[in-house]
Amino acid sequence: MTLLRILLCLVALAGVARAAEPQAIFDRLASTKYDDIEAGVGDLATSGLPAAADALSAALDGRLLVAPGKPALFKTPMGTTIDVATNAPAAAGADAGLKPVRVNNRIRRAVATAIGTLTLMSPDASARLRAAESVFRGRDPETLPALDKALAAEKDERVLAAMRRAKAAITLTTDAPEADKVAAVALVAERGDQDGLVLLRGLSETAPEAVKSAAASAIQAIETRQAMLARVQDVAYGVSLGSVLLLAAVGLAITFGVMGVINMAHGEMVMLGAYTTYLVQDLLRTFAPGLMEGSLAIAVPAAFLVAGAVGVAIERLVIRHLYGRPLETLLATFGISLMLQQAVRSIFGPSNREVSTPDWLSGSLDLFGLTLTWNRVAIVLFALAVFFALQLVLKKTTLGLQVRAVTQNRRMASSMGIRTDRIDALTFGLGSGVAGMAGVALSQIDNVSPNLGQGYIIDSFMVVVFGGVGNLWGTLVGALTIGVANKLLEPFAGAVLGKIILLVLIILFIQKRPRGLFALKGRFVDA
Amino acid sequence: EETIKIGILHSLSGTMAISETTLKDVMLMLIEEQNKKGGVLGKKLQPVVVDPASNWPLFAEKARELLTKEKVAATFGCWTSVSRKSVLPVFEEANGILFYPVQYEGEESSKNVFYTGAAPNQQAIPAVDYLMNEEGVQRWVLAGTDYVYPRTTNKILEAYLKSKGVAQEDILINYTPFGHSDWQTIVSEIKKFGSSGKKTAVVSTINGDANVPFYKELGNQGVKATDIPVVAFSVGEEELAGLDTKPLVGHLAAWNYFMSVDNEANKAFIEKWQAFIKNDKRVTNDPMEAHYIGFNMWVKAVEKAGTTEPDAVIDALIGVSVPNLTGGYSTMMPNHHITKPVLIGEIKEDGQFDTVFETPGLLVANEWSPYLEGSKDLIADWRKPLSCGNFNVKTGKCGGGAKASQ
Amino acid sequence: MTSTRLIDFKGYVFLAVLVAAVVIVPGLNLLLPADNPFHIPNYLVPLLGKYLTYALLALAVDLVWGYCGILSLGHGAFFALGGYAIGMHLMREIGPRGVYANPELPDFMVFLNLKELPVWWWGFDFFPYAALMVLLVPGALAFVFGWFAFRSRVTGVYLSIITQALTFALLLAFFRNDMIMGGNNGLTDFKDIFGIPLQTQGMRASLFALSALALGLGYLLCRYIVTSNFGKVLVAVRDQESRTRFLGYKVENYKLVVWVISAMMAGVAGALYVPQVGIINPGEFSPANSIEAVIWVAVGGRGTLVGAALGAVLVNFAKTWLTGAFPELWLFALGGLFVVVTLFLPKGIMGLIGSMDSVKAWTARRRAVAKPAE
Amino acid sequence: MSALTVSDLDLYYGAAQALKKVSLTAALGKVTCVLGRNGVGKTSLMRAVAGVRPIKAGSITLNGEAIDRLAPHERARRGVAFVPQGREIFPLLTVKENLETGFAPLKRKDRTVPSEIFDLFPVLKSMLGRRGGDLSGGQQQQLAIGRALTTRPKLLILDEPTEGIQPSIIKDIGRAINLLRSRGDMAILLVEQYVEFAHELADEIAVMERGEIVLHGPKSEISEEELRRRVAV
Amino acid sequence: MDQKISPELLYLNDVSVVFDGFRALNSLSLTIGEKEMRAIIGPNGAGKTTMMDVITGKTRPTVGTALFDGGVHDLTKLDEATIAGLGIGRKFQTPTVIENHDVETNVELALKADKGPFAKLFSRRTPQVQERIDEILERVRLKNARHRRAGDLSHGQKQWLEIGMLLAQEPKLLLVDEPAAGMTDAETADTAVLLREIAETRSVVVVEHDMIFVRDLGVKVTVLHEGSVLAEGSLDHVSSNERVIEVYLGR
Ligand SMILES: Nc1ncnc2c1ncn2[C@@H]1O[C@H](COP(=O)(O)OP(=O)(O)OP(=O)(O)O)[C@@H](O)[C@H]1O
Ligand SMILES: Nc1ncnc2c1ncn2[C@@H]1O[C@H](COP(=O)(O)OP(=O)(O)OP(=O)(O)O)[C@@H](O)[C@H]1O
Ligand SMILES: NC(N)=O
Ligand SMILES: [Mg+2]
Ligand SMILES: [Mg+2]
Repeated sequence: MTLLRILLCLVALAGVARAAEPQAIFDRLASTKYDDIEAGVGDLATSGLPAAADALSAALDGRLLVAPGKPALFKTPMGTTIDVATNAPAAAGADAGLKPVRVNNRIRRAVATAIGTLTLMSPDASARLRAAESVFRGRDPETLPALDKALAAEKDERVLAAMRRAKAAITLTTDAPEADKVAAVALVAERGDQDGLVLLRGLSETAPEAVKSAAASAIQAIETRQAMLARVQDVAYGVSLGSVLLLAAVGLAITFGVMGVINMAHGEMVMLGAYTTYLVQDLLRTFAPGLMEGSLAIAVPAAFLVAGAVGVAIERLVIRHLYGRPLETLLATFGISLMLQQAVRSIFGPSNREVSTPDWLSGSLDLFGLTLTWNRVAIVLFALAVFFALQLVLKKTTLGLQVRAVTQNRRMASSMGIRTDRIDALTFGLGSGVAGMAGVALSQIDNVSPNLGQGYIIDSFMVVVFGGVGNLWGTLVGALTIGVANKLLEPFAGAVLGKIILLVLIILFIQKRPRGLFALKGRFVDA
Repeated sequence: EETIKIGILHSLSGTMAISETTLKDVMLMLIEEQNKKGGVLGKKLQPVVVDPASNWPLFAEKARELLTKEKVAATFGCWTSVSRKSVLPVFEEANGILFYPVQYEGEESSKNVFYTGAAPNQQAIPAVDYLMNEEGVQRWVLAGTDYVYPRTTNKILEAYLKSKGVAQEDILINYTPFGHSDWQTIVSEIKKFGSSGKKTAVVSTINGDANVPFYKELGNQGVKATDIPVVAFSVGEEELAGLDTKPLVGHLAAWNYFMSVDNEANKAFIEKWQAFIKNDKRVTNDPMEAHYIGFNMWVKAVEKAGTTEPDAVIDALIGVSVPNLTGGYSTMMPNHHITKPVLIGEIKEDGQFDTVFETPGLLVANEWSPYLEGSKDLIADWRKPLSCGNFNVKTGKCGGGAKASQ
Repeated sequence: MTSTRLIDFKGYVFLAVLVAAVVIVPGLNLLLPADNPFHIPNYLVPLLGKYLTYALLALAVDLVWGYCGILSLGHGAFFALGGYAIGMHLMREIGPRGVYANPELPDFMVFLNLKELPVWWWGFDFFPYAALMVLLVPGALAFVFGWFAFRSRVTGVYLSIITQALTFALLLAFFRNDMIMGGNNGLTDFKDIFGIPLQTQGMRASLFALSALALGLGYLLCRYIVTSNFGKVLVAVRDQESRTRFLGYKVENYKLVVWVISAMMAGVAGALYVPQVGIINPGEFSPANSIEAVIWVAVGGRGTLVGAALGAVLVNFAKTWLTGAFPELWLFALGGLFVVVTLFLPKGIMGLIGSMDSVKAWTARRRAVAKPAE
Repeated sequence: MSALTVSDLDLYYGAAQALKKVSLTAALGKVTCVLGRNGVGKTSLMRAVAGVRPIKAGSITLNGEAIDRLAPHERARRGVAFVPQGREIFPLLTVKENLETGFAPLKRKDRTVPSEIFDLFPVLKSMLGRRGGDLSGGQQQQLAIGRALTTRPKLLILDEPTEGIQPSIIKDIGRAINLLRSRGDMAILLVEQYVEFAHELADEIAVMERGEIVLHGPKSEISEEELRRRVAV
Repeated sequence: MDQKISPELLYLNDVSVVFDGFRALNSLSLTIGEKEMRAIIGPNGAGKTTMMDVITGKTRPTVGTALFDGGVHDLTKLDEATIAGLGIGRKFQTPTVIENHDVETNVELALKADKGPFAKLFSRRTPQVQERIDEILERVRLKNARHRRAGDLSHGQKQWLEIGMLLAQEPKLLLVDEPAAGMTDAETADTAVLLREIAETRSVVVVEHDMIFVRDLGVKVTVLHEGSVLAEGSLDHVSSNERVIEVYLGR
């Protein structure tokens, strides 16, 4: 092994004398030193080999195979093996003894820049846009000739603008005339985002005064904009956190808020929903991989049914014996919560399960510089949808009226002809089912583990109580208020202190409004 | 038939069950295997499993039960530092033997504890070196869960970075509570901090449950490893198994072992593990290796001492050398910590790590950090005649009553 | 309805058991040789002592919950504060025996680069001061909290949830190293108290006896309260708070008095707990711990005092036993126990002891439920 | 022909017996009035018939069908409506919603609030949106009666319906009961303390004492004088 | 305000209570003198109970004055317990007793005494207290039920218990909301006797819908309607008032 290393070093040393010979490039790529590999990537990009671009992107996935002294090969995504030097299929078995090029983040960056240069002339406009972007990031003066050529040929306005900015970025690193640089600063500043800032802030100390002052004012402008955005962003984060809280709490607003069951097993219903998502994805992966993108759409009703069914079972077996003894529901549901956690732990194991995010929910939406991740946006919308659907069920259907009648006076409701046991089971099932749906959403942003529920139970009770027990609107407003307050505090106080402050604020607030935000008023309240 | 009892003190329920249950299983496997080889000193080993349920005082209670009721010859257990701190007095009082398999903050050396996880210099510092040298990082975010291990590690790192000329304004320290799940603000802060024009990296001592939402948020906000790499000390294969790793490719972790390490010993270990747990998808990780090493060391020491009597075994353990799973040998040093290689890996799409750097040799643990004021003059050496976990080389005295040999 | 005698039959039995425990447990532990079948092994003594401190905490919870209807989901906070107060004393007792051998500062302070003792640590080297703080710190917190909450008429779940918020906030605060209270690791590695090592069997036996004594006194105090006219008002407050006001009772004052007493009892329980388990850390503030304390009371029988103590001991004994005997299944057993108790023993274990008809009561209730709603 | 037949009813609260071998009938188109001093078991009897309290022994039949094993909601579906003592309004439901709880045993097409309820108790109409719990005591009593009528009962149980109601409305209630009786499709079981009112309305009278019926017969056989004597202290 | 600015025991002036726009009391003015008994009648929803809520501190008036004891105490600023302590006792429309205490204890809790927590902490039931309880239970005919759980009483028994509790309080002013509801005619008459006895030494405000009972009381009657006074005078006087007949008595 040591022998091999020495050998490799020798080969690498030999390659230092920069040669554009393909074999020398391949030998560099075969080195174990990232310095050599990085150089090899640059060489390959400028080598003019027709296969260079494909070979480079193959390198990112470990499909570019090299060994010192041997011709480099790459595998296409279809699996055919191509000789880099000739861009023709390689002989069978030619890959014996070859190893993938070592990549780390540095190499990945180098490859991205290199590919960028190579695809500047791609017929696909979006590829050219991406290329311009990576040239912007790479800022490698060696790409300038290629960029100039591309600029001359470019027709698309957007790509053109991007290329100009890329050129400006490079200009700033070269010793171009002062005027060019000042113009370049203006172009870069156009972006107005953090990448622009990176570039401008990174301008060397030795840059001419005029350039520096232009950059300084550009930085100033971008920063002001960013600072303003930051506040808006905080509120957006708060709304997003608030919706997570809302989702987690809204089921509890039914089982606890409406039915009066101190439901310590609520978190476990959320957890069951998350595990249902995992199961749905697992089944789809094996039986219908084509439907994976729609896994969440399947998981939502599935989770509702699973958690709802468990809820109905709990209600029928345990809770129904406890009406009129609300405090004892605490004890029983606590016991149920322990059992459910352990059951899931026994079945699925104690560790996290992987729930993947469909592509349509990955990534983020850029709204005037505001970054909103798609899954968060989706959660906000989902939470609101669940909320209003529930509101509709409770306010506009017979079920809703009967639920409220039963919880206010079970005996009288029965005398009125309401089938209280059915209503109880349905209501508890509904609350549990909604908690299950929350689990689907939470599986996108949190651990899917047996402890998932424990992480939300305290917050959920806090939200329901803060908002005012028995009032769904209170839960909505409570969740959003706590979410936004939390996110506004966090940048100043830090996450830990912020949370402490928030808890103290809640305690103080309850002194002012002892029955929560949306307190029930009226003579019956403490009659 | 006479047996030798081995205590297994890992949480099987509560928040830590996620990490610790695996360690219980790996111990059962190691014991079963040893028994197949005929046990130790001609006696079979008998595992005694208890569940301290992620509850720190319960750890102490269970430790006492293992030591005084079950009379175990050695115990393998604990994950969090607080659980170790909780059982430490019990082990010292009852003169038991504890093998602690997790990377920790150092600043401790007990006669009765053998630390098979990494001390800060065996994990954190090489990782920072790598980022500085390989990626040219100049600006650092030290993000951690708000407790002692991250705080200590970050303190050491801060001192280290400053000694390397990093300016105060190029270091951002951020703490979050256990189980923190909303990372929006912090990730965007990291992005902002990383937009200064200097290459920025995140050193994460975020622990446990909080990691999954943290990485999910990183992925969603598009923080790519090529822009702002994150190097973590508490994220291993087991944690990645619960994550969609596609968006995380290239982020790093520093450990002393990766499942992807390519050698015969490791391959055999993985095979045995997957057969034992009856699941060919189960991964292995660093603390598992630590238990593997610790257990083999114990076996060897008992055989050397010819008895399981604690004092004899404790003495015999020092200097014991056993193969680790990365292709070398680890040795129990007089400070009760072991020698380890440091591996830096980048996350791959399949949830494994691609080793991008490995220290050329094995590192000896600095249980007392040279970067901290109070401890830079301390050393631990449990060989006679010093027999001291915190010997002050300046004053020439062994501090701390219970820590000194009694 | 509670019987009005200060000590009723159950009380005599309870106190007798405690007295017996004080004699028997240390006696069998210290006097008999280890191989004697009646020898109580060393590890059991602090374990049983711990149960007794939990029982005292349960009494405190039962006093406010069972008799005054205040469901505290934050009593663990008072317990922990009492524990921290004594823990601070024990830390100071370590003196120069810490790992950094600093005569003045506990190890974690050396480690945090502190040069001198923070103000709030002053005086804790002096035992009477620490002992006073065991009562005063939880008492003062309870007073301030209760003063506002009861005056604002925060009741029911609203009160429960803000007590939970209180303990949760303290949990996070004590986690922070900046609090200089030992952060997540808390205070540990204690050496001795009054110069006597904590690890000696004599010390353990004494702590056990002291816990039993505290539990006995706590019980008598609670009995005194609930059998006095004050106790009758408490029950009235619990059942018909508003009506009680119209009878001329300032409900908030009643609640405040009983709340502060209860918090102090919890503080004493915590103070006795810490030297026996050897560690106090922020985990004790976790809301789950407080909920557990409520569960003990419910299991034993709310509003029965003896039941609360019994519940605490039984649940914790079950936990000790099950986590060792069935490490992988014990949550099923414990969770199942809770469900079964609620379903079959509506008045907890004391209900079972109180009347053997509970099975009959259960069937009757089942019928009542199965048929007409009640 | 009696719509309701109660025979040999025993009812206990714990160990205390509240009803002892109580038998009673109530016929369609008739008002059967139960009187008695405080605590003699009138309410207990009504609860037993409505099904909110389990009985120990005896039988209850409605139009020939045994209903004593049925849950209250099933009795409601068979036409039993209950106006309990103490009103038991749903405090957080509005007046309208309180009335609509009476829809539960009805077919979908019948689910309307009979307009006669508002003729009888005009105040309810003006307070449809107010929460039941906010109403005054008398208003709640009116609501409770209205709510029972919404179910179109065959057996209407009224436990002291005039309690807390202003004189003019008591008169209205009397007129309403007369009207309902005159329709002939409903049996009315009425508990009353107010002898004059009871005697005026009743067709049949039952007097209770310590859990037992001590006097039972048509009004014509029982003078108001005797009644007064029976229920005196 | 040491000086008694008004000879009246209870002085309500221009009191209005508005709930979400609904005026339950509308500029109500009313005075009750020492040892006066007053009957208050009026349609359901007229505001009779709300008026009692205002006097006992349960409801704060939107505007208006409510003074007690010759103007010494401003009732709108005091809480329920303090007002009760001043000597205003109340029987609720729907009987409310301490359900989980026995009948005896209910009376005991109501007894006039120092009601501070420390006083109660150091006191137990004395023979004198027991005597007083017995006396009251005798009067409300609940002696046989003395050890029963108050929650288990029948409706009428609870009414009596509440009256007993009111007696125990020995208040200067008794507010009695519908005492006869759910009582037999004989009991109603007895209640009237009891109230007349009480009124010899204290002031009493009685709300009732039972005209026979009101007649038995033989006192000045105030008719409330829509939150204010509609008529005042002897029963005969008010019952001949056309408006009173129209809105309240009926034809
Ligand atoms: N829930 C209960 N638990 C125990 N005993 C009860 C309960 N309800 C009523 N009782 C008792 O049963 C007996 C009958 O009560 P019931 O309510 O039927 O009387 P009533 O004739 O309706 O009296 P009233 O005229 O006062 O309403 C009374 O002695 C009462 O105390
Ligand atoms: N909290 C409230 N919100 C809305 N309306 C209310 C509230 N409290 C009382 N009201 C209304 O105020 C009016 C007065 O009620 P109050 O109970 O004082 O009447 P009352 O004179 O006692 O009647 P009754 O003779 O029926 O007992 C009623 O119309 C009632 O509906
Ligand atoms: N030691 C740790 N990772 O807590
Ligand atoms: Mg009745
Ligand atoms: Mg009224």
